[in-house]
Amino acid sequence: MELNILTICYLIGSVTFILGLKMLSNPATARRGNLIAATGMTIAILGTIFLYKDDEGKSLHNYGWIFGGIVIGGIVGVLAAKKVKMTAMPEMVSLFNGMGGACAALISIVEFNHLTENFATNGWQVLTGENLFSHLLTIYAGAFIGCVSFAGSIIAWGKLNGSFKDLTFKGQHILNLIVFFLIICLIILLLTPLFADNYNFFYLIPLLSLVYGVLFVLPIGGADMPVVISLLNSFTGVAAACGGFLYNNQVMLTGGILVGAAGTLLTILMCKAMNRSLGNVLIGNFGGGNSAAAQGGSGGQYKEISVSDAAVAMGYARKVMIVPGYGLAVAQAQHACHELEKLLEEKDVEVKYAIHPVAGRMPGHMNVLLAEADVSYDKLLEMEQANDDFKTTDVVLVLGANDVVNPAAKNDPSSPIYGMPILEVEDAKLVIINKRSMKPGYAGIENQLFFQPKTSMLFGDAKSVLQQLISEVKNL
Amino acid sequence: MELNILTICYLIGSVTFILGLKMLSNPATARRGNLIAATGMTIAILGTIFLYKDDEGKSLHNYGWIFGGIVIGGIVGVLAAKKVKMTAMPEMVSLFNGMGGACAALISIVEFNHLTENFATNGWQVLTGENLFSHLLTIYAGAFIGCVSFAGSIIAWGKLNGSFKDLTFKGQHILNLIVFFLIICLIILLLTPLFADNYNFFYLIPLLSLVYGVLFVLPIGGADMPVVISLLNSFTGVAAACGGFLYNNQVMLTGGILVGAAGTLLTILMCKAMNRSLGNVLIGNFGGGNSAAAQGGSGGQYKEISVSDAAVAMGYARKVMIVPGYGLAVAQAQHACHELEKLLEEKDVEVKYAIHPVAGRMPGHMNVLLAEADVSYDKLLEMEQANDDFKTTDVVLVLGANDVVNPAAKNDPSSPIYGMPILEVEDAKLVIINKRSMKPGYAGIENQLFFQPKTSMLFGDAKSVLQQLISEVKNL
Amino acid sequence: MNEVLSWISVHEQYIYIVVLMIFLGIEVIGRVPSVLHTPLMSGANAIHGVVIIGAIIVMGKAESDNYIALILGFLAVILGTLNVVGGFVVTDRMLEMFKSKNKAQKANSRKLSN
Amino acid sequence: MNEVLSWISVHEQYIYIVVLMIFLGIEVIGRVPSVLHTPLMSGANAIHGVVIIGAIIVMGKAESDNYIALILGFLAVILGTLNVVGGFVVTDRMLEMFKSKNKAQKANSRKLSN
Ligand SMILES: NC(=O)c1ccc[n+]([C@@H]2O[C@H](COP(=O)([O-])OP(=O)(O)OC[C@H]3O[C@@H](n4cnc5c(N)ncnc54)[C@H](OP(=O)(O)O)[C@@H]3O)[C@@H](O)[C@H]2O)c1
Ligand SMILES: NC(=O)c1ccc[n+]([C@@H]2O[C@H](COP(=O)([O-])OP(=O)(O)OC[C@H]3O[C@@H](n4cnc5c(N)ncnc54)[C@H](OP(=O)(O)O)[C@@H]3O)[C@@H](O)[C@H]2O)c1
Repeated sequence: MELNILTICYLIGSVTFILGLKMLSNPATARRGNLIAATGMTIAILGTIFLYKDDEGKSLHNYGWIFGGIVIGGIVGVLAAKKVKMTAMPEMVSLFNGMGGACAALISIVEFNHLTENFATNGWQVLTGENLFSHLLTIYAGAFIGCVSFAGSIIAWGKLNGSFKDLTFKGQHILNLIVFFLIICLIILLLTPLFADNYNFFYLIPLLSLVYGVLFVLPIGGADMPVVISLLNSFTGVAAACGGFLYNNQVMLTGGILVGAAGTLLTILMCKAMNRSLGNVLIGNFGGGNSAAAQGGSGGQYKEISVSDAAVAMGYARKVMIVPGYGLAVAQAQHACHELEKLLEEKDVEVKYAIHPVAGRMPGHMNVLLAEADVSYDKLLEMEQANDDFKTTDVVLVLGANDVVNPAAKNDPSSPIYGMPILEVEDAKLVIINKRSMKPGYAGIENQLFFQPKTSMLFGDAKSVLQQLISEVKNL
Repeated sequence: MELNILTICYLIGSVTFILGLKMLSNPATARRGNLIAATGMTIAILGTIFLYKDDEGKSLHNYGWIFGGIVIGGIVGVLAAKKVKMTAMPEMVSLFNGMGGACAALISIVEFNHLTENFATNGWQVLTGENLFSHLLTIYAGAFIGCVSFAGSIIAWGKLNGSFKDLTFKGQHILNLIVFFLIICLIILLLTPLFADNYNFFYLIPLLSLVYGVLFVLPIGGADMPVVISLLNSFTGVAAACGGFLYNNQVMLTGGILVGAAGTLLTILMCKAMNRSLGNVLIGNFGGGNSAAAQGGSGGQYKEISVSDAAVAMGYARKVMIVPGYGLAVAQAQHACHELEKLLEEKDVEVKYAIHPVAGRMPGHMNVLLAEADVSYDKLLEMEQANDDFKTTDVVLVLGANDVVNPAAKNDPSSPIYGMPILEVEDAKLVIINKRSMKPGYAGIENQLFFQPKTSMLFGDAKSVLQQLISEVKNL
Repeated sequence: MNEVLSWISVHEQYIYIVVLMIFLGIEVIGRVPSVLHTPLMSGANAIHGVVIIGAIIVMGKAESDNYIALILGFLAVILGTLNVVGGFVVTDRMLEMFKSKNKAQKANSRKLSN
Repeated sequence: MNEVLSWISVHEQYIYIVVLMIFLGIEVIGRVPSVLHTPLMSGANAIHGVVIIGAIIVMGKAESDNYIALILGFLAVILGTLNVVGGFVVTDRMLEMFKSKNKAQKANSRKLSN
């Protein structure tokens, strides 16, 4: 009876996961989708705690430990999730993802222990033939994938918050391949002839997997971490599915596979939005290192503009468009930006923001950033809309954006970003670009826009430049 | 071993069905999708014939009968499908759908016979408890749904090719409900206490289901048949899934459910495209009967135009847009239409067709019709595009279309078609409307367009009017 | 009630397959343009012809002296084949009509993306 | 080879569920706009926290003298809970940022449809 109800709980869980994910992919329903999935998860968890019975019909025990763990994890989780800064979200997701991976790996380890004890006391007859084979395979796979996901996520987290630097050395990819190969060999070796004397080799699997996870993420540029996290996310999904297979548990199986598949597609979509391939991101030969940066500065003549001239140009314009980019985010200048906007609006200047989908370092970065500074949504134009509006714009103020306004994406088929849709700021009458130097951005390539007659450079940190602009505009 | 390969065949089948259906819903891949699904089906069928083993490990026999049936069915199917006229496609689909339903029902009947024989010789122990319950339920459901689908499809087919007329009488819906209720009672009655003496009641299920199928479709207007066929299509899918459950056969189960779900959604989408609800179609109180037709003719003053004036107007225009509708299809005037188009083009008049998605009586009707007359695709404008183009059009020639150009859909919230997107022909300089009378079209409502100053009526059968126009244009 | 519950439990995986399939059926045709409604209906019609597999099994298991089973089974095989073969052929013919259309569309979208 | 085949056959329904789930995963997020990539990633992250169910089972089955299982299981429960709870809360916070956006969008589309 209880088991039957549990089955239904699990079915509800699986269905809510599918519905939730579906709703999450649509802006209008996303938040409700998250809630629905969370509800389904709660039902599945509570069902397991109270209704689960093992093969021999015994209920679970150790309720103290279980609730203890849930309370601790819950409190820490809520606090961490509530306290984190908006722009540090990807780090947080990465950390949580690592926890899931570690959890899957731990389950595999405990189950392996359990199995070996059983062998020691009861001999081979416990599990035979096919069953043993798939049982072992899922244990190994869970340990492998879970550990890679855990280690990789921790490194990704460290890179994003600046604790780890990119590390590239010669032969790195070959080393990775060797470690990967070792793990696979180990798994194959341990699959069939399992005896008391080779039990302990098993522990090499999680160990090597941890090493592999670290090696896998280390060479990838810090700016590519959102993509890597999404990939590791789908790995953890597969690890969870292994658990589902192990316990014959449909909700784990379906939930895990769902995330595995959706995560993989999402990773690919993310790469596409930046006009890159997944391979390109993983090999890590673009971005991060800014290796092509050296070529910068040789593009021709550019002209500078003073802060007061810029303030005059904007103060007397009819329509100003602000293009925020990664530089605005690092300078944490969103509040100053909003202040300038309000000031200009008081002077009857129409101010809008042009939001490129991959401006910044994570999808939706600019929306989140500006929402944090209370910029009203009506002012945020999506790319297509903005591109129509530039034609009637007097002044464009580019704040720490670079690649997303690089005309090479349209004109230069040899450019690595060729084909990426961009914000066509040249259509406006005047373009003012704020950055600290002539150095290139994320893609490490030069920007011809800076050398065009319409363009003026306004060097300096985004925040301090904005503050100067504010005081100048006030004095107009 | 063979069974294992069969499992893989079935897996391939299921996957190709999903892929095929997915590709079918995109114009660029639709044809390939159909081929892929057909390939998967072939694999699943051949696999069954050669690899299937029943629970006792026996292969199939009666190969002569099996191949005989397949050859006969195959030849007849190919010939029928190849010979049918393009515009009679929905009839054909309906007929094929009915065959599938009948097939499912026959399977259920044979299996029931089999079961009763088993009971007679071996007594109750053959199948007990849960198993018997679900076994019987699927047999009954298969017989019920299959027969409804069969009878309904045959009626739909007859209505489309004109053999049956719409039949409405008072209390029809109540009669339907009673029959439905009877069937359900019978099923419940026969579910648990099954004894030799009530075996024969089973045969009432298919019988009553046939009656229900007939009653269900009879009152629905002939023009709504595409929607009904789509609904019956999804019924047959469910009947096939019952078979899958009966034989523990995954490919039947998945294929059937897939069609059941997709067919239901498709039915709803079809209704939406006509701005109706499914309930509205099934109750059949609109369309078909044209009951509101009486109100026609009281809309005000309209003016007529002579064929020669129409020919002059078109021959000296720069741009003519043709709006084809249901009347063009019944008059089989597509070839004459194409001829007129070529003639006008020779006179340097630009001619385009404005295609409304639900013009005619089945989705895509106009595309199929004009493609048959070799009208090149470049000339067919979709609704949005056409609505932009009307502004620069000199003459619009509406050929047997009515509802799809009715401005009430835009202006009159009380109109039954309010909200349906229409072709905005009034934007053109002159509108010539060809139909046989002032009678309304499918929705049975009047069209204010006919009374507008820009509009002139050109009465007559579409084909003969087009032929007259052709000879007049030649003489210009 | 209890029986229904245990029935659900016994057929858990079946129920999962059915539920997932329903979702898939709905997702897969979510955004079909209305000109494709008829071919899609026809293609789906061909797919449920998979019921022919049941007919083949019925036929193939029938004892050679069981004339009812033989005749009904034979009929079922014929009808099932009609559904499958006719369905796919008719769909293909319909889609042939749209062929030129696709080419033109592709050309168009290529033009746009340049 | 033979073993693999029979393994497939034995786990037929599992394999179906896995395959269907893969299709669904892909279909379901097919057309996500890129601003939603981060919240979607985060939501998916929370969903794979379902692995906590495995941790609860491990924990609940551990004998009270098996300290390794107890400790590792306890750790697993904590980590799993972190993943689930943190994941959903973080996602909700992110989506809160987009709230005003949706309202505005709805208003816009209402304007358009009139
Ligand atoms: N959104 C995503 O999901 C995502 C994820 C990964 C990668 N990416 C990639 O990131 C790029 C985003 O384009 P983007 O235009 O936003 O950024 P970008 O091309 O990386 O350019 C940012 C610019 O900001 C300037 N900057 C840095 N710190 C600054 C400060 N404190 N004050 C003022 N300026 C500062 C830098 O120039 P100086 O050093 O001269 O100041 C730099 O050129 C794209 O290539 C995209 O593909 C996006
Ligand atoms: N496409 C689909 O999937 C589908 C399916 C079911 C229903 N529908 C519905 O069908 C309607 C389609 O609109 P529509 O504008 O194409 O057709 P319509 O509104 O039904 O109008 C057709 C007109 O053609 C005229 N006509 C009939 N025979 C003719 C002939 N031989 N020569 C010249 N004219 C002739 C009729 O007027 P006279 O009698 O005065 O000649 C009639 O007013 C919509 O309401 C739609 O919702 C569509």
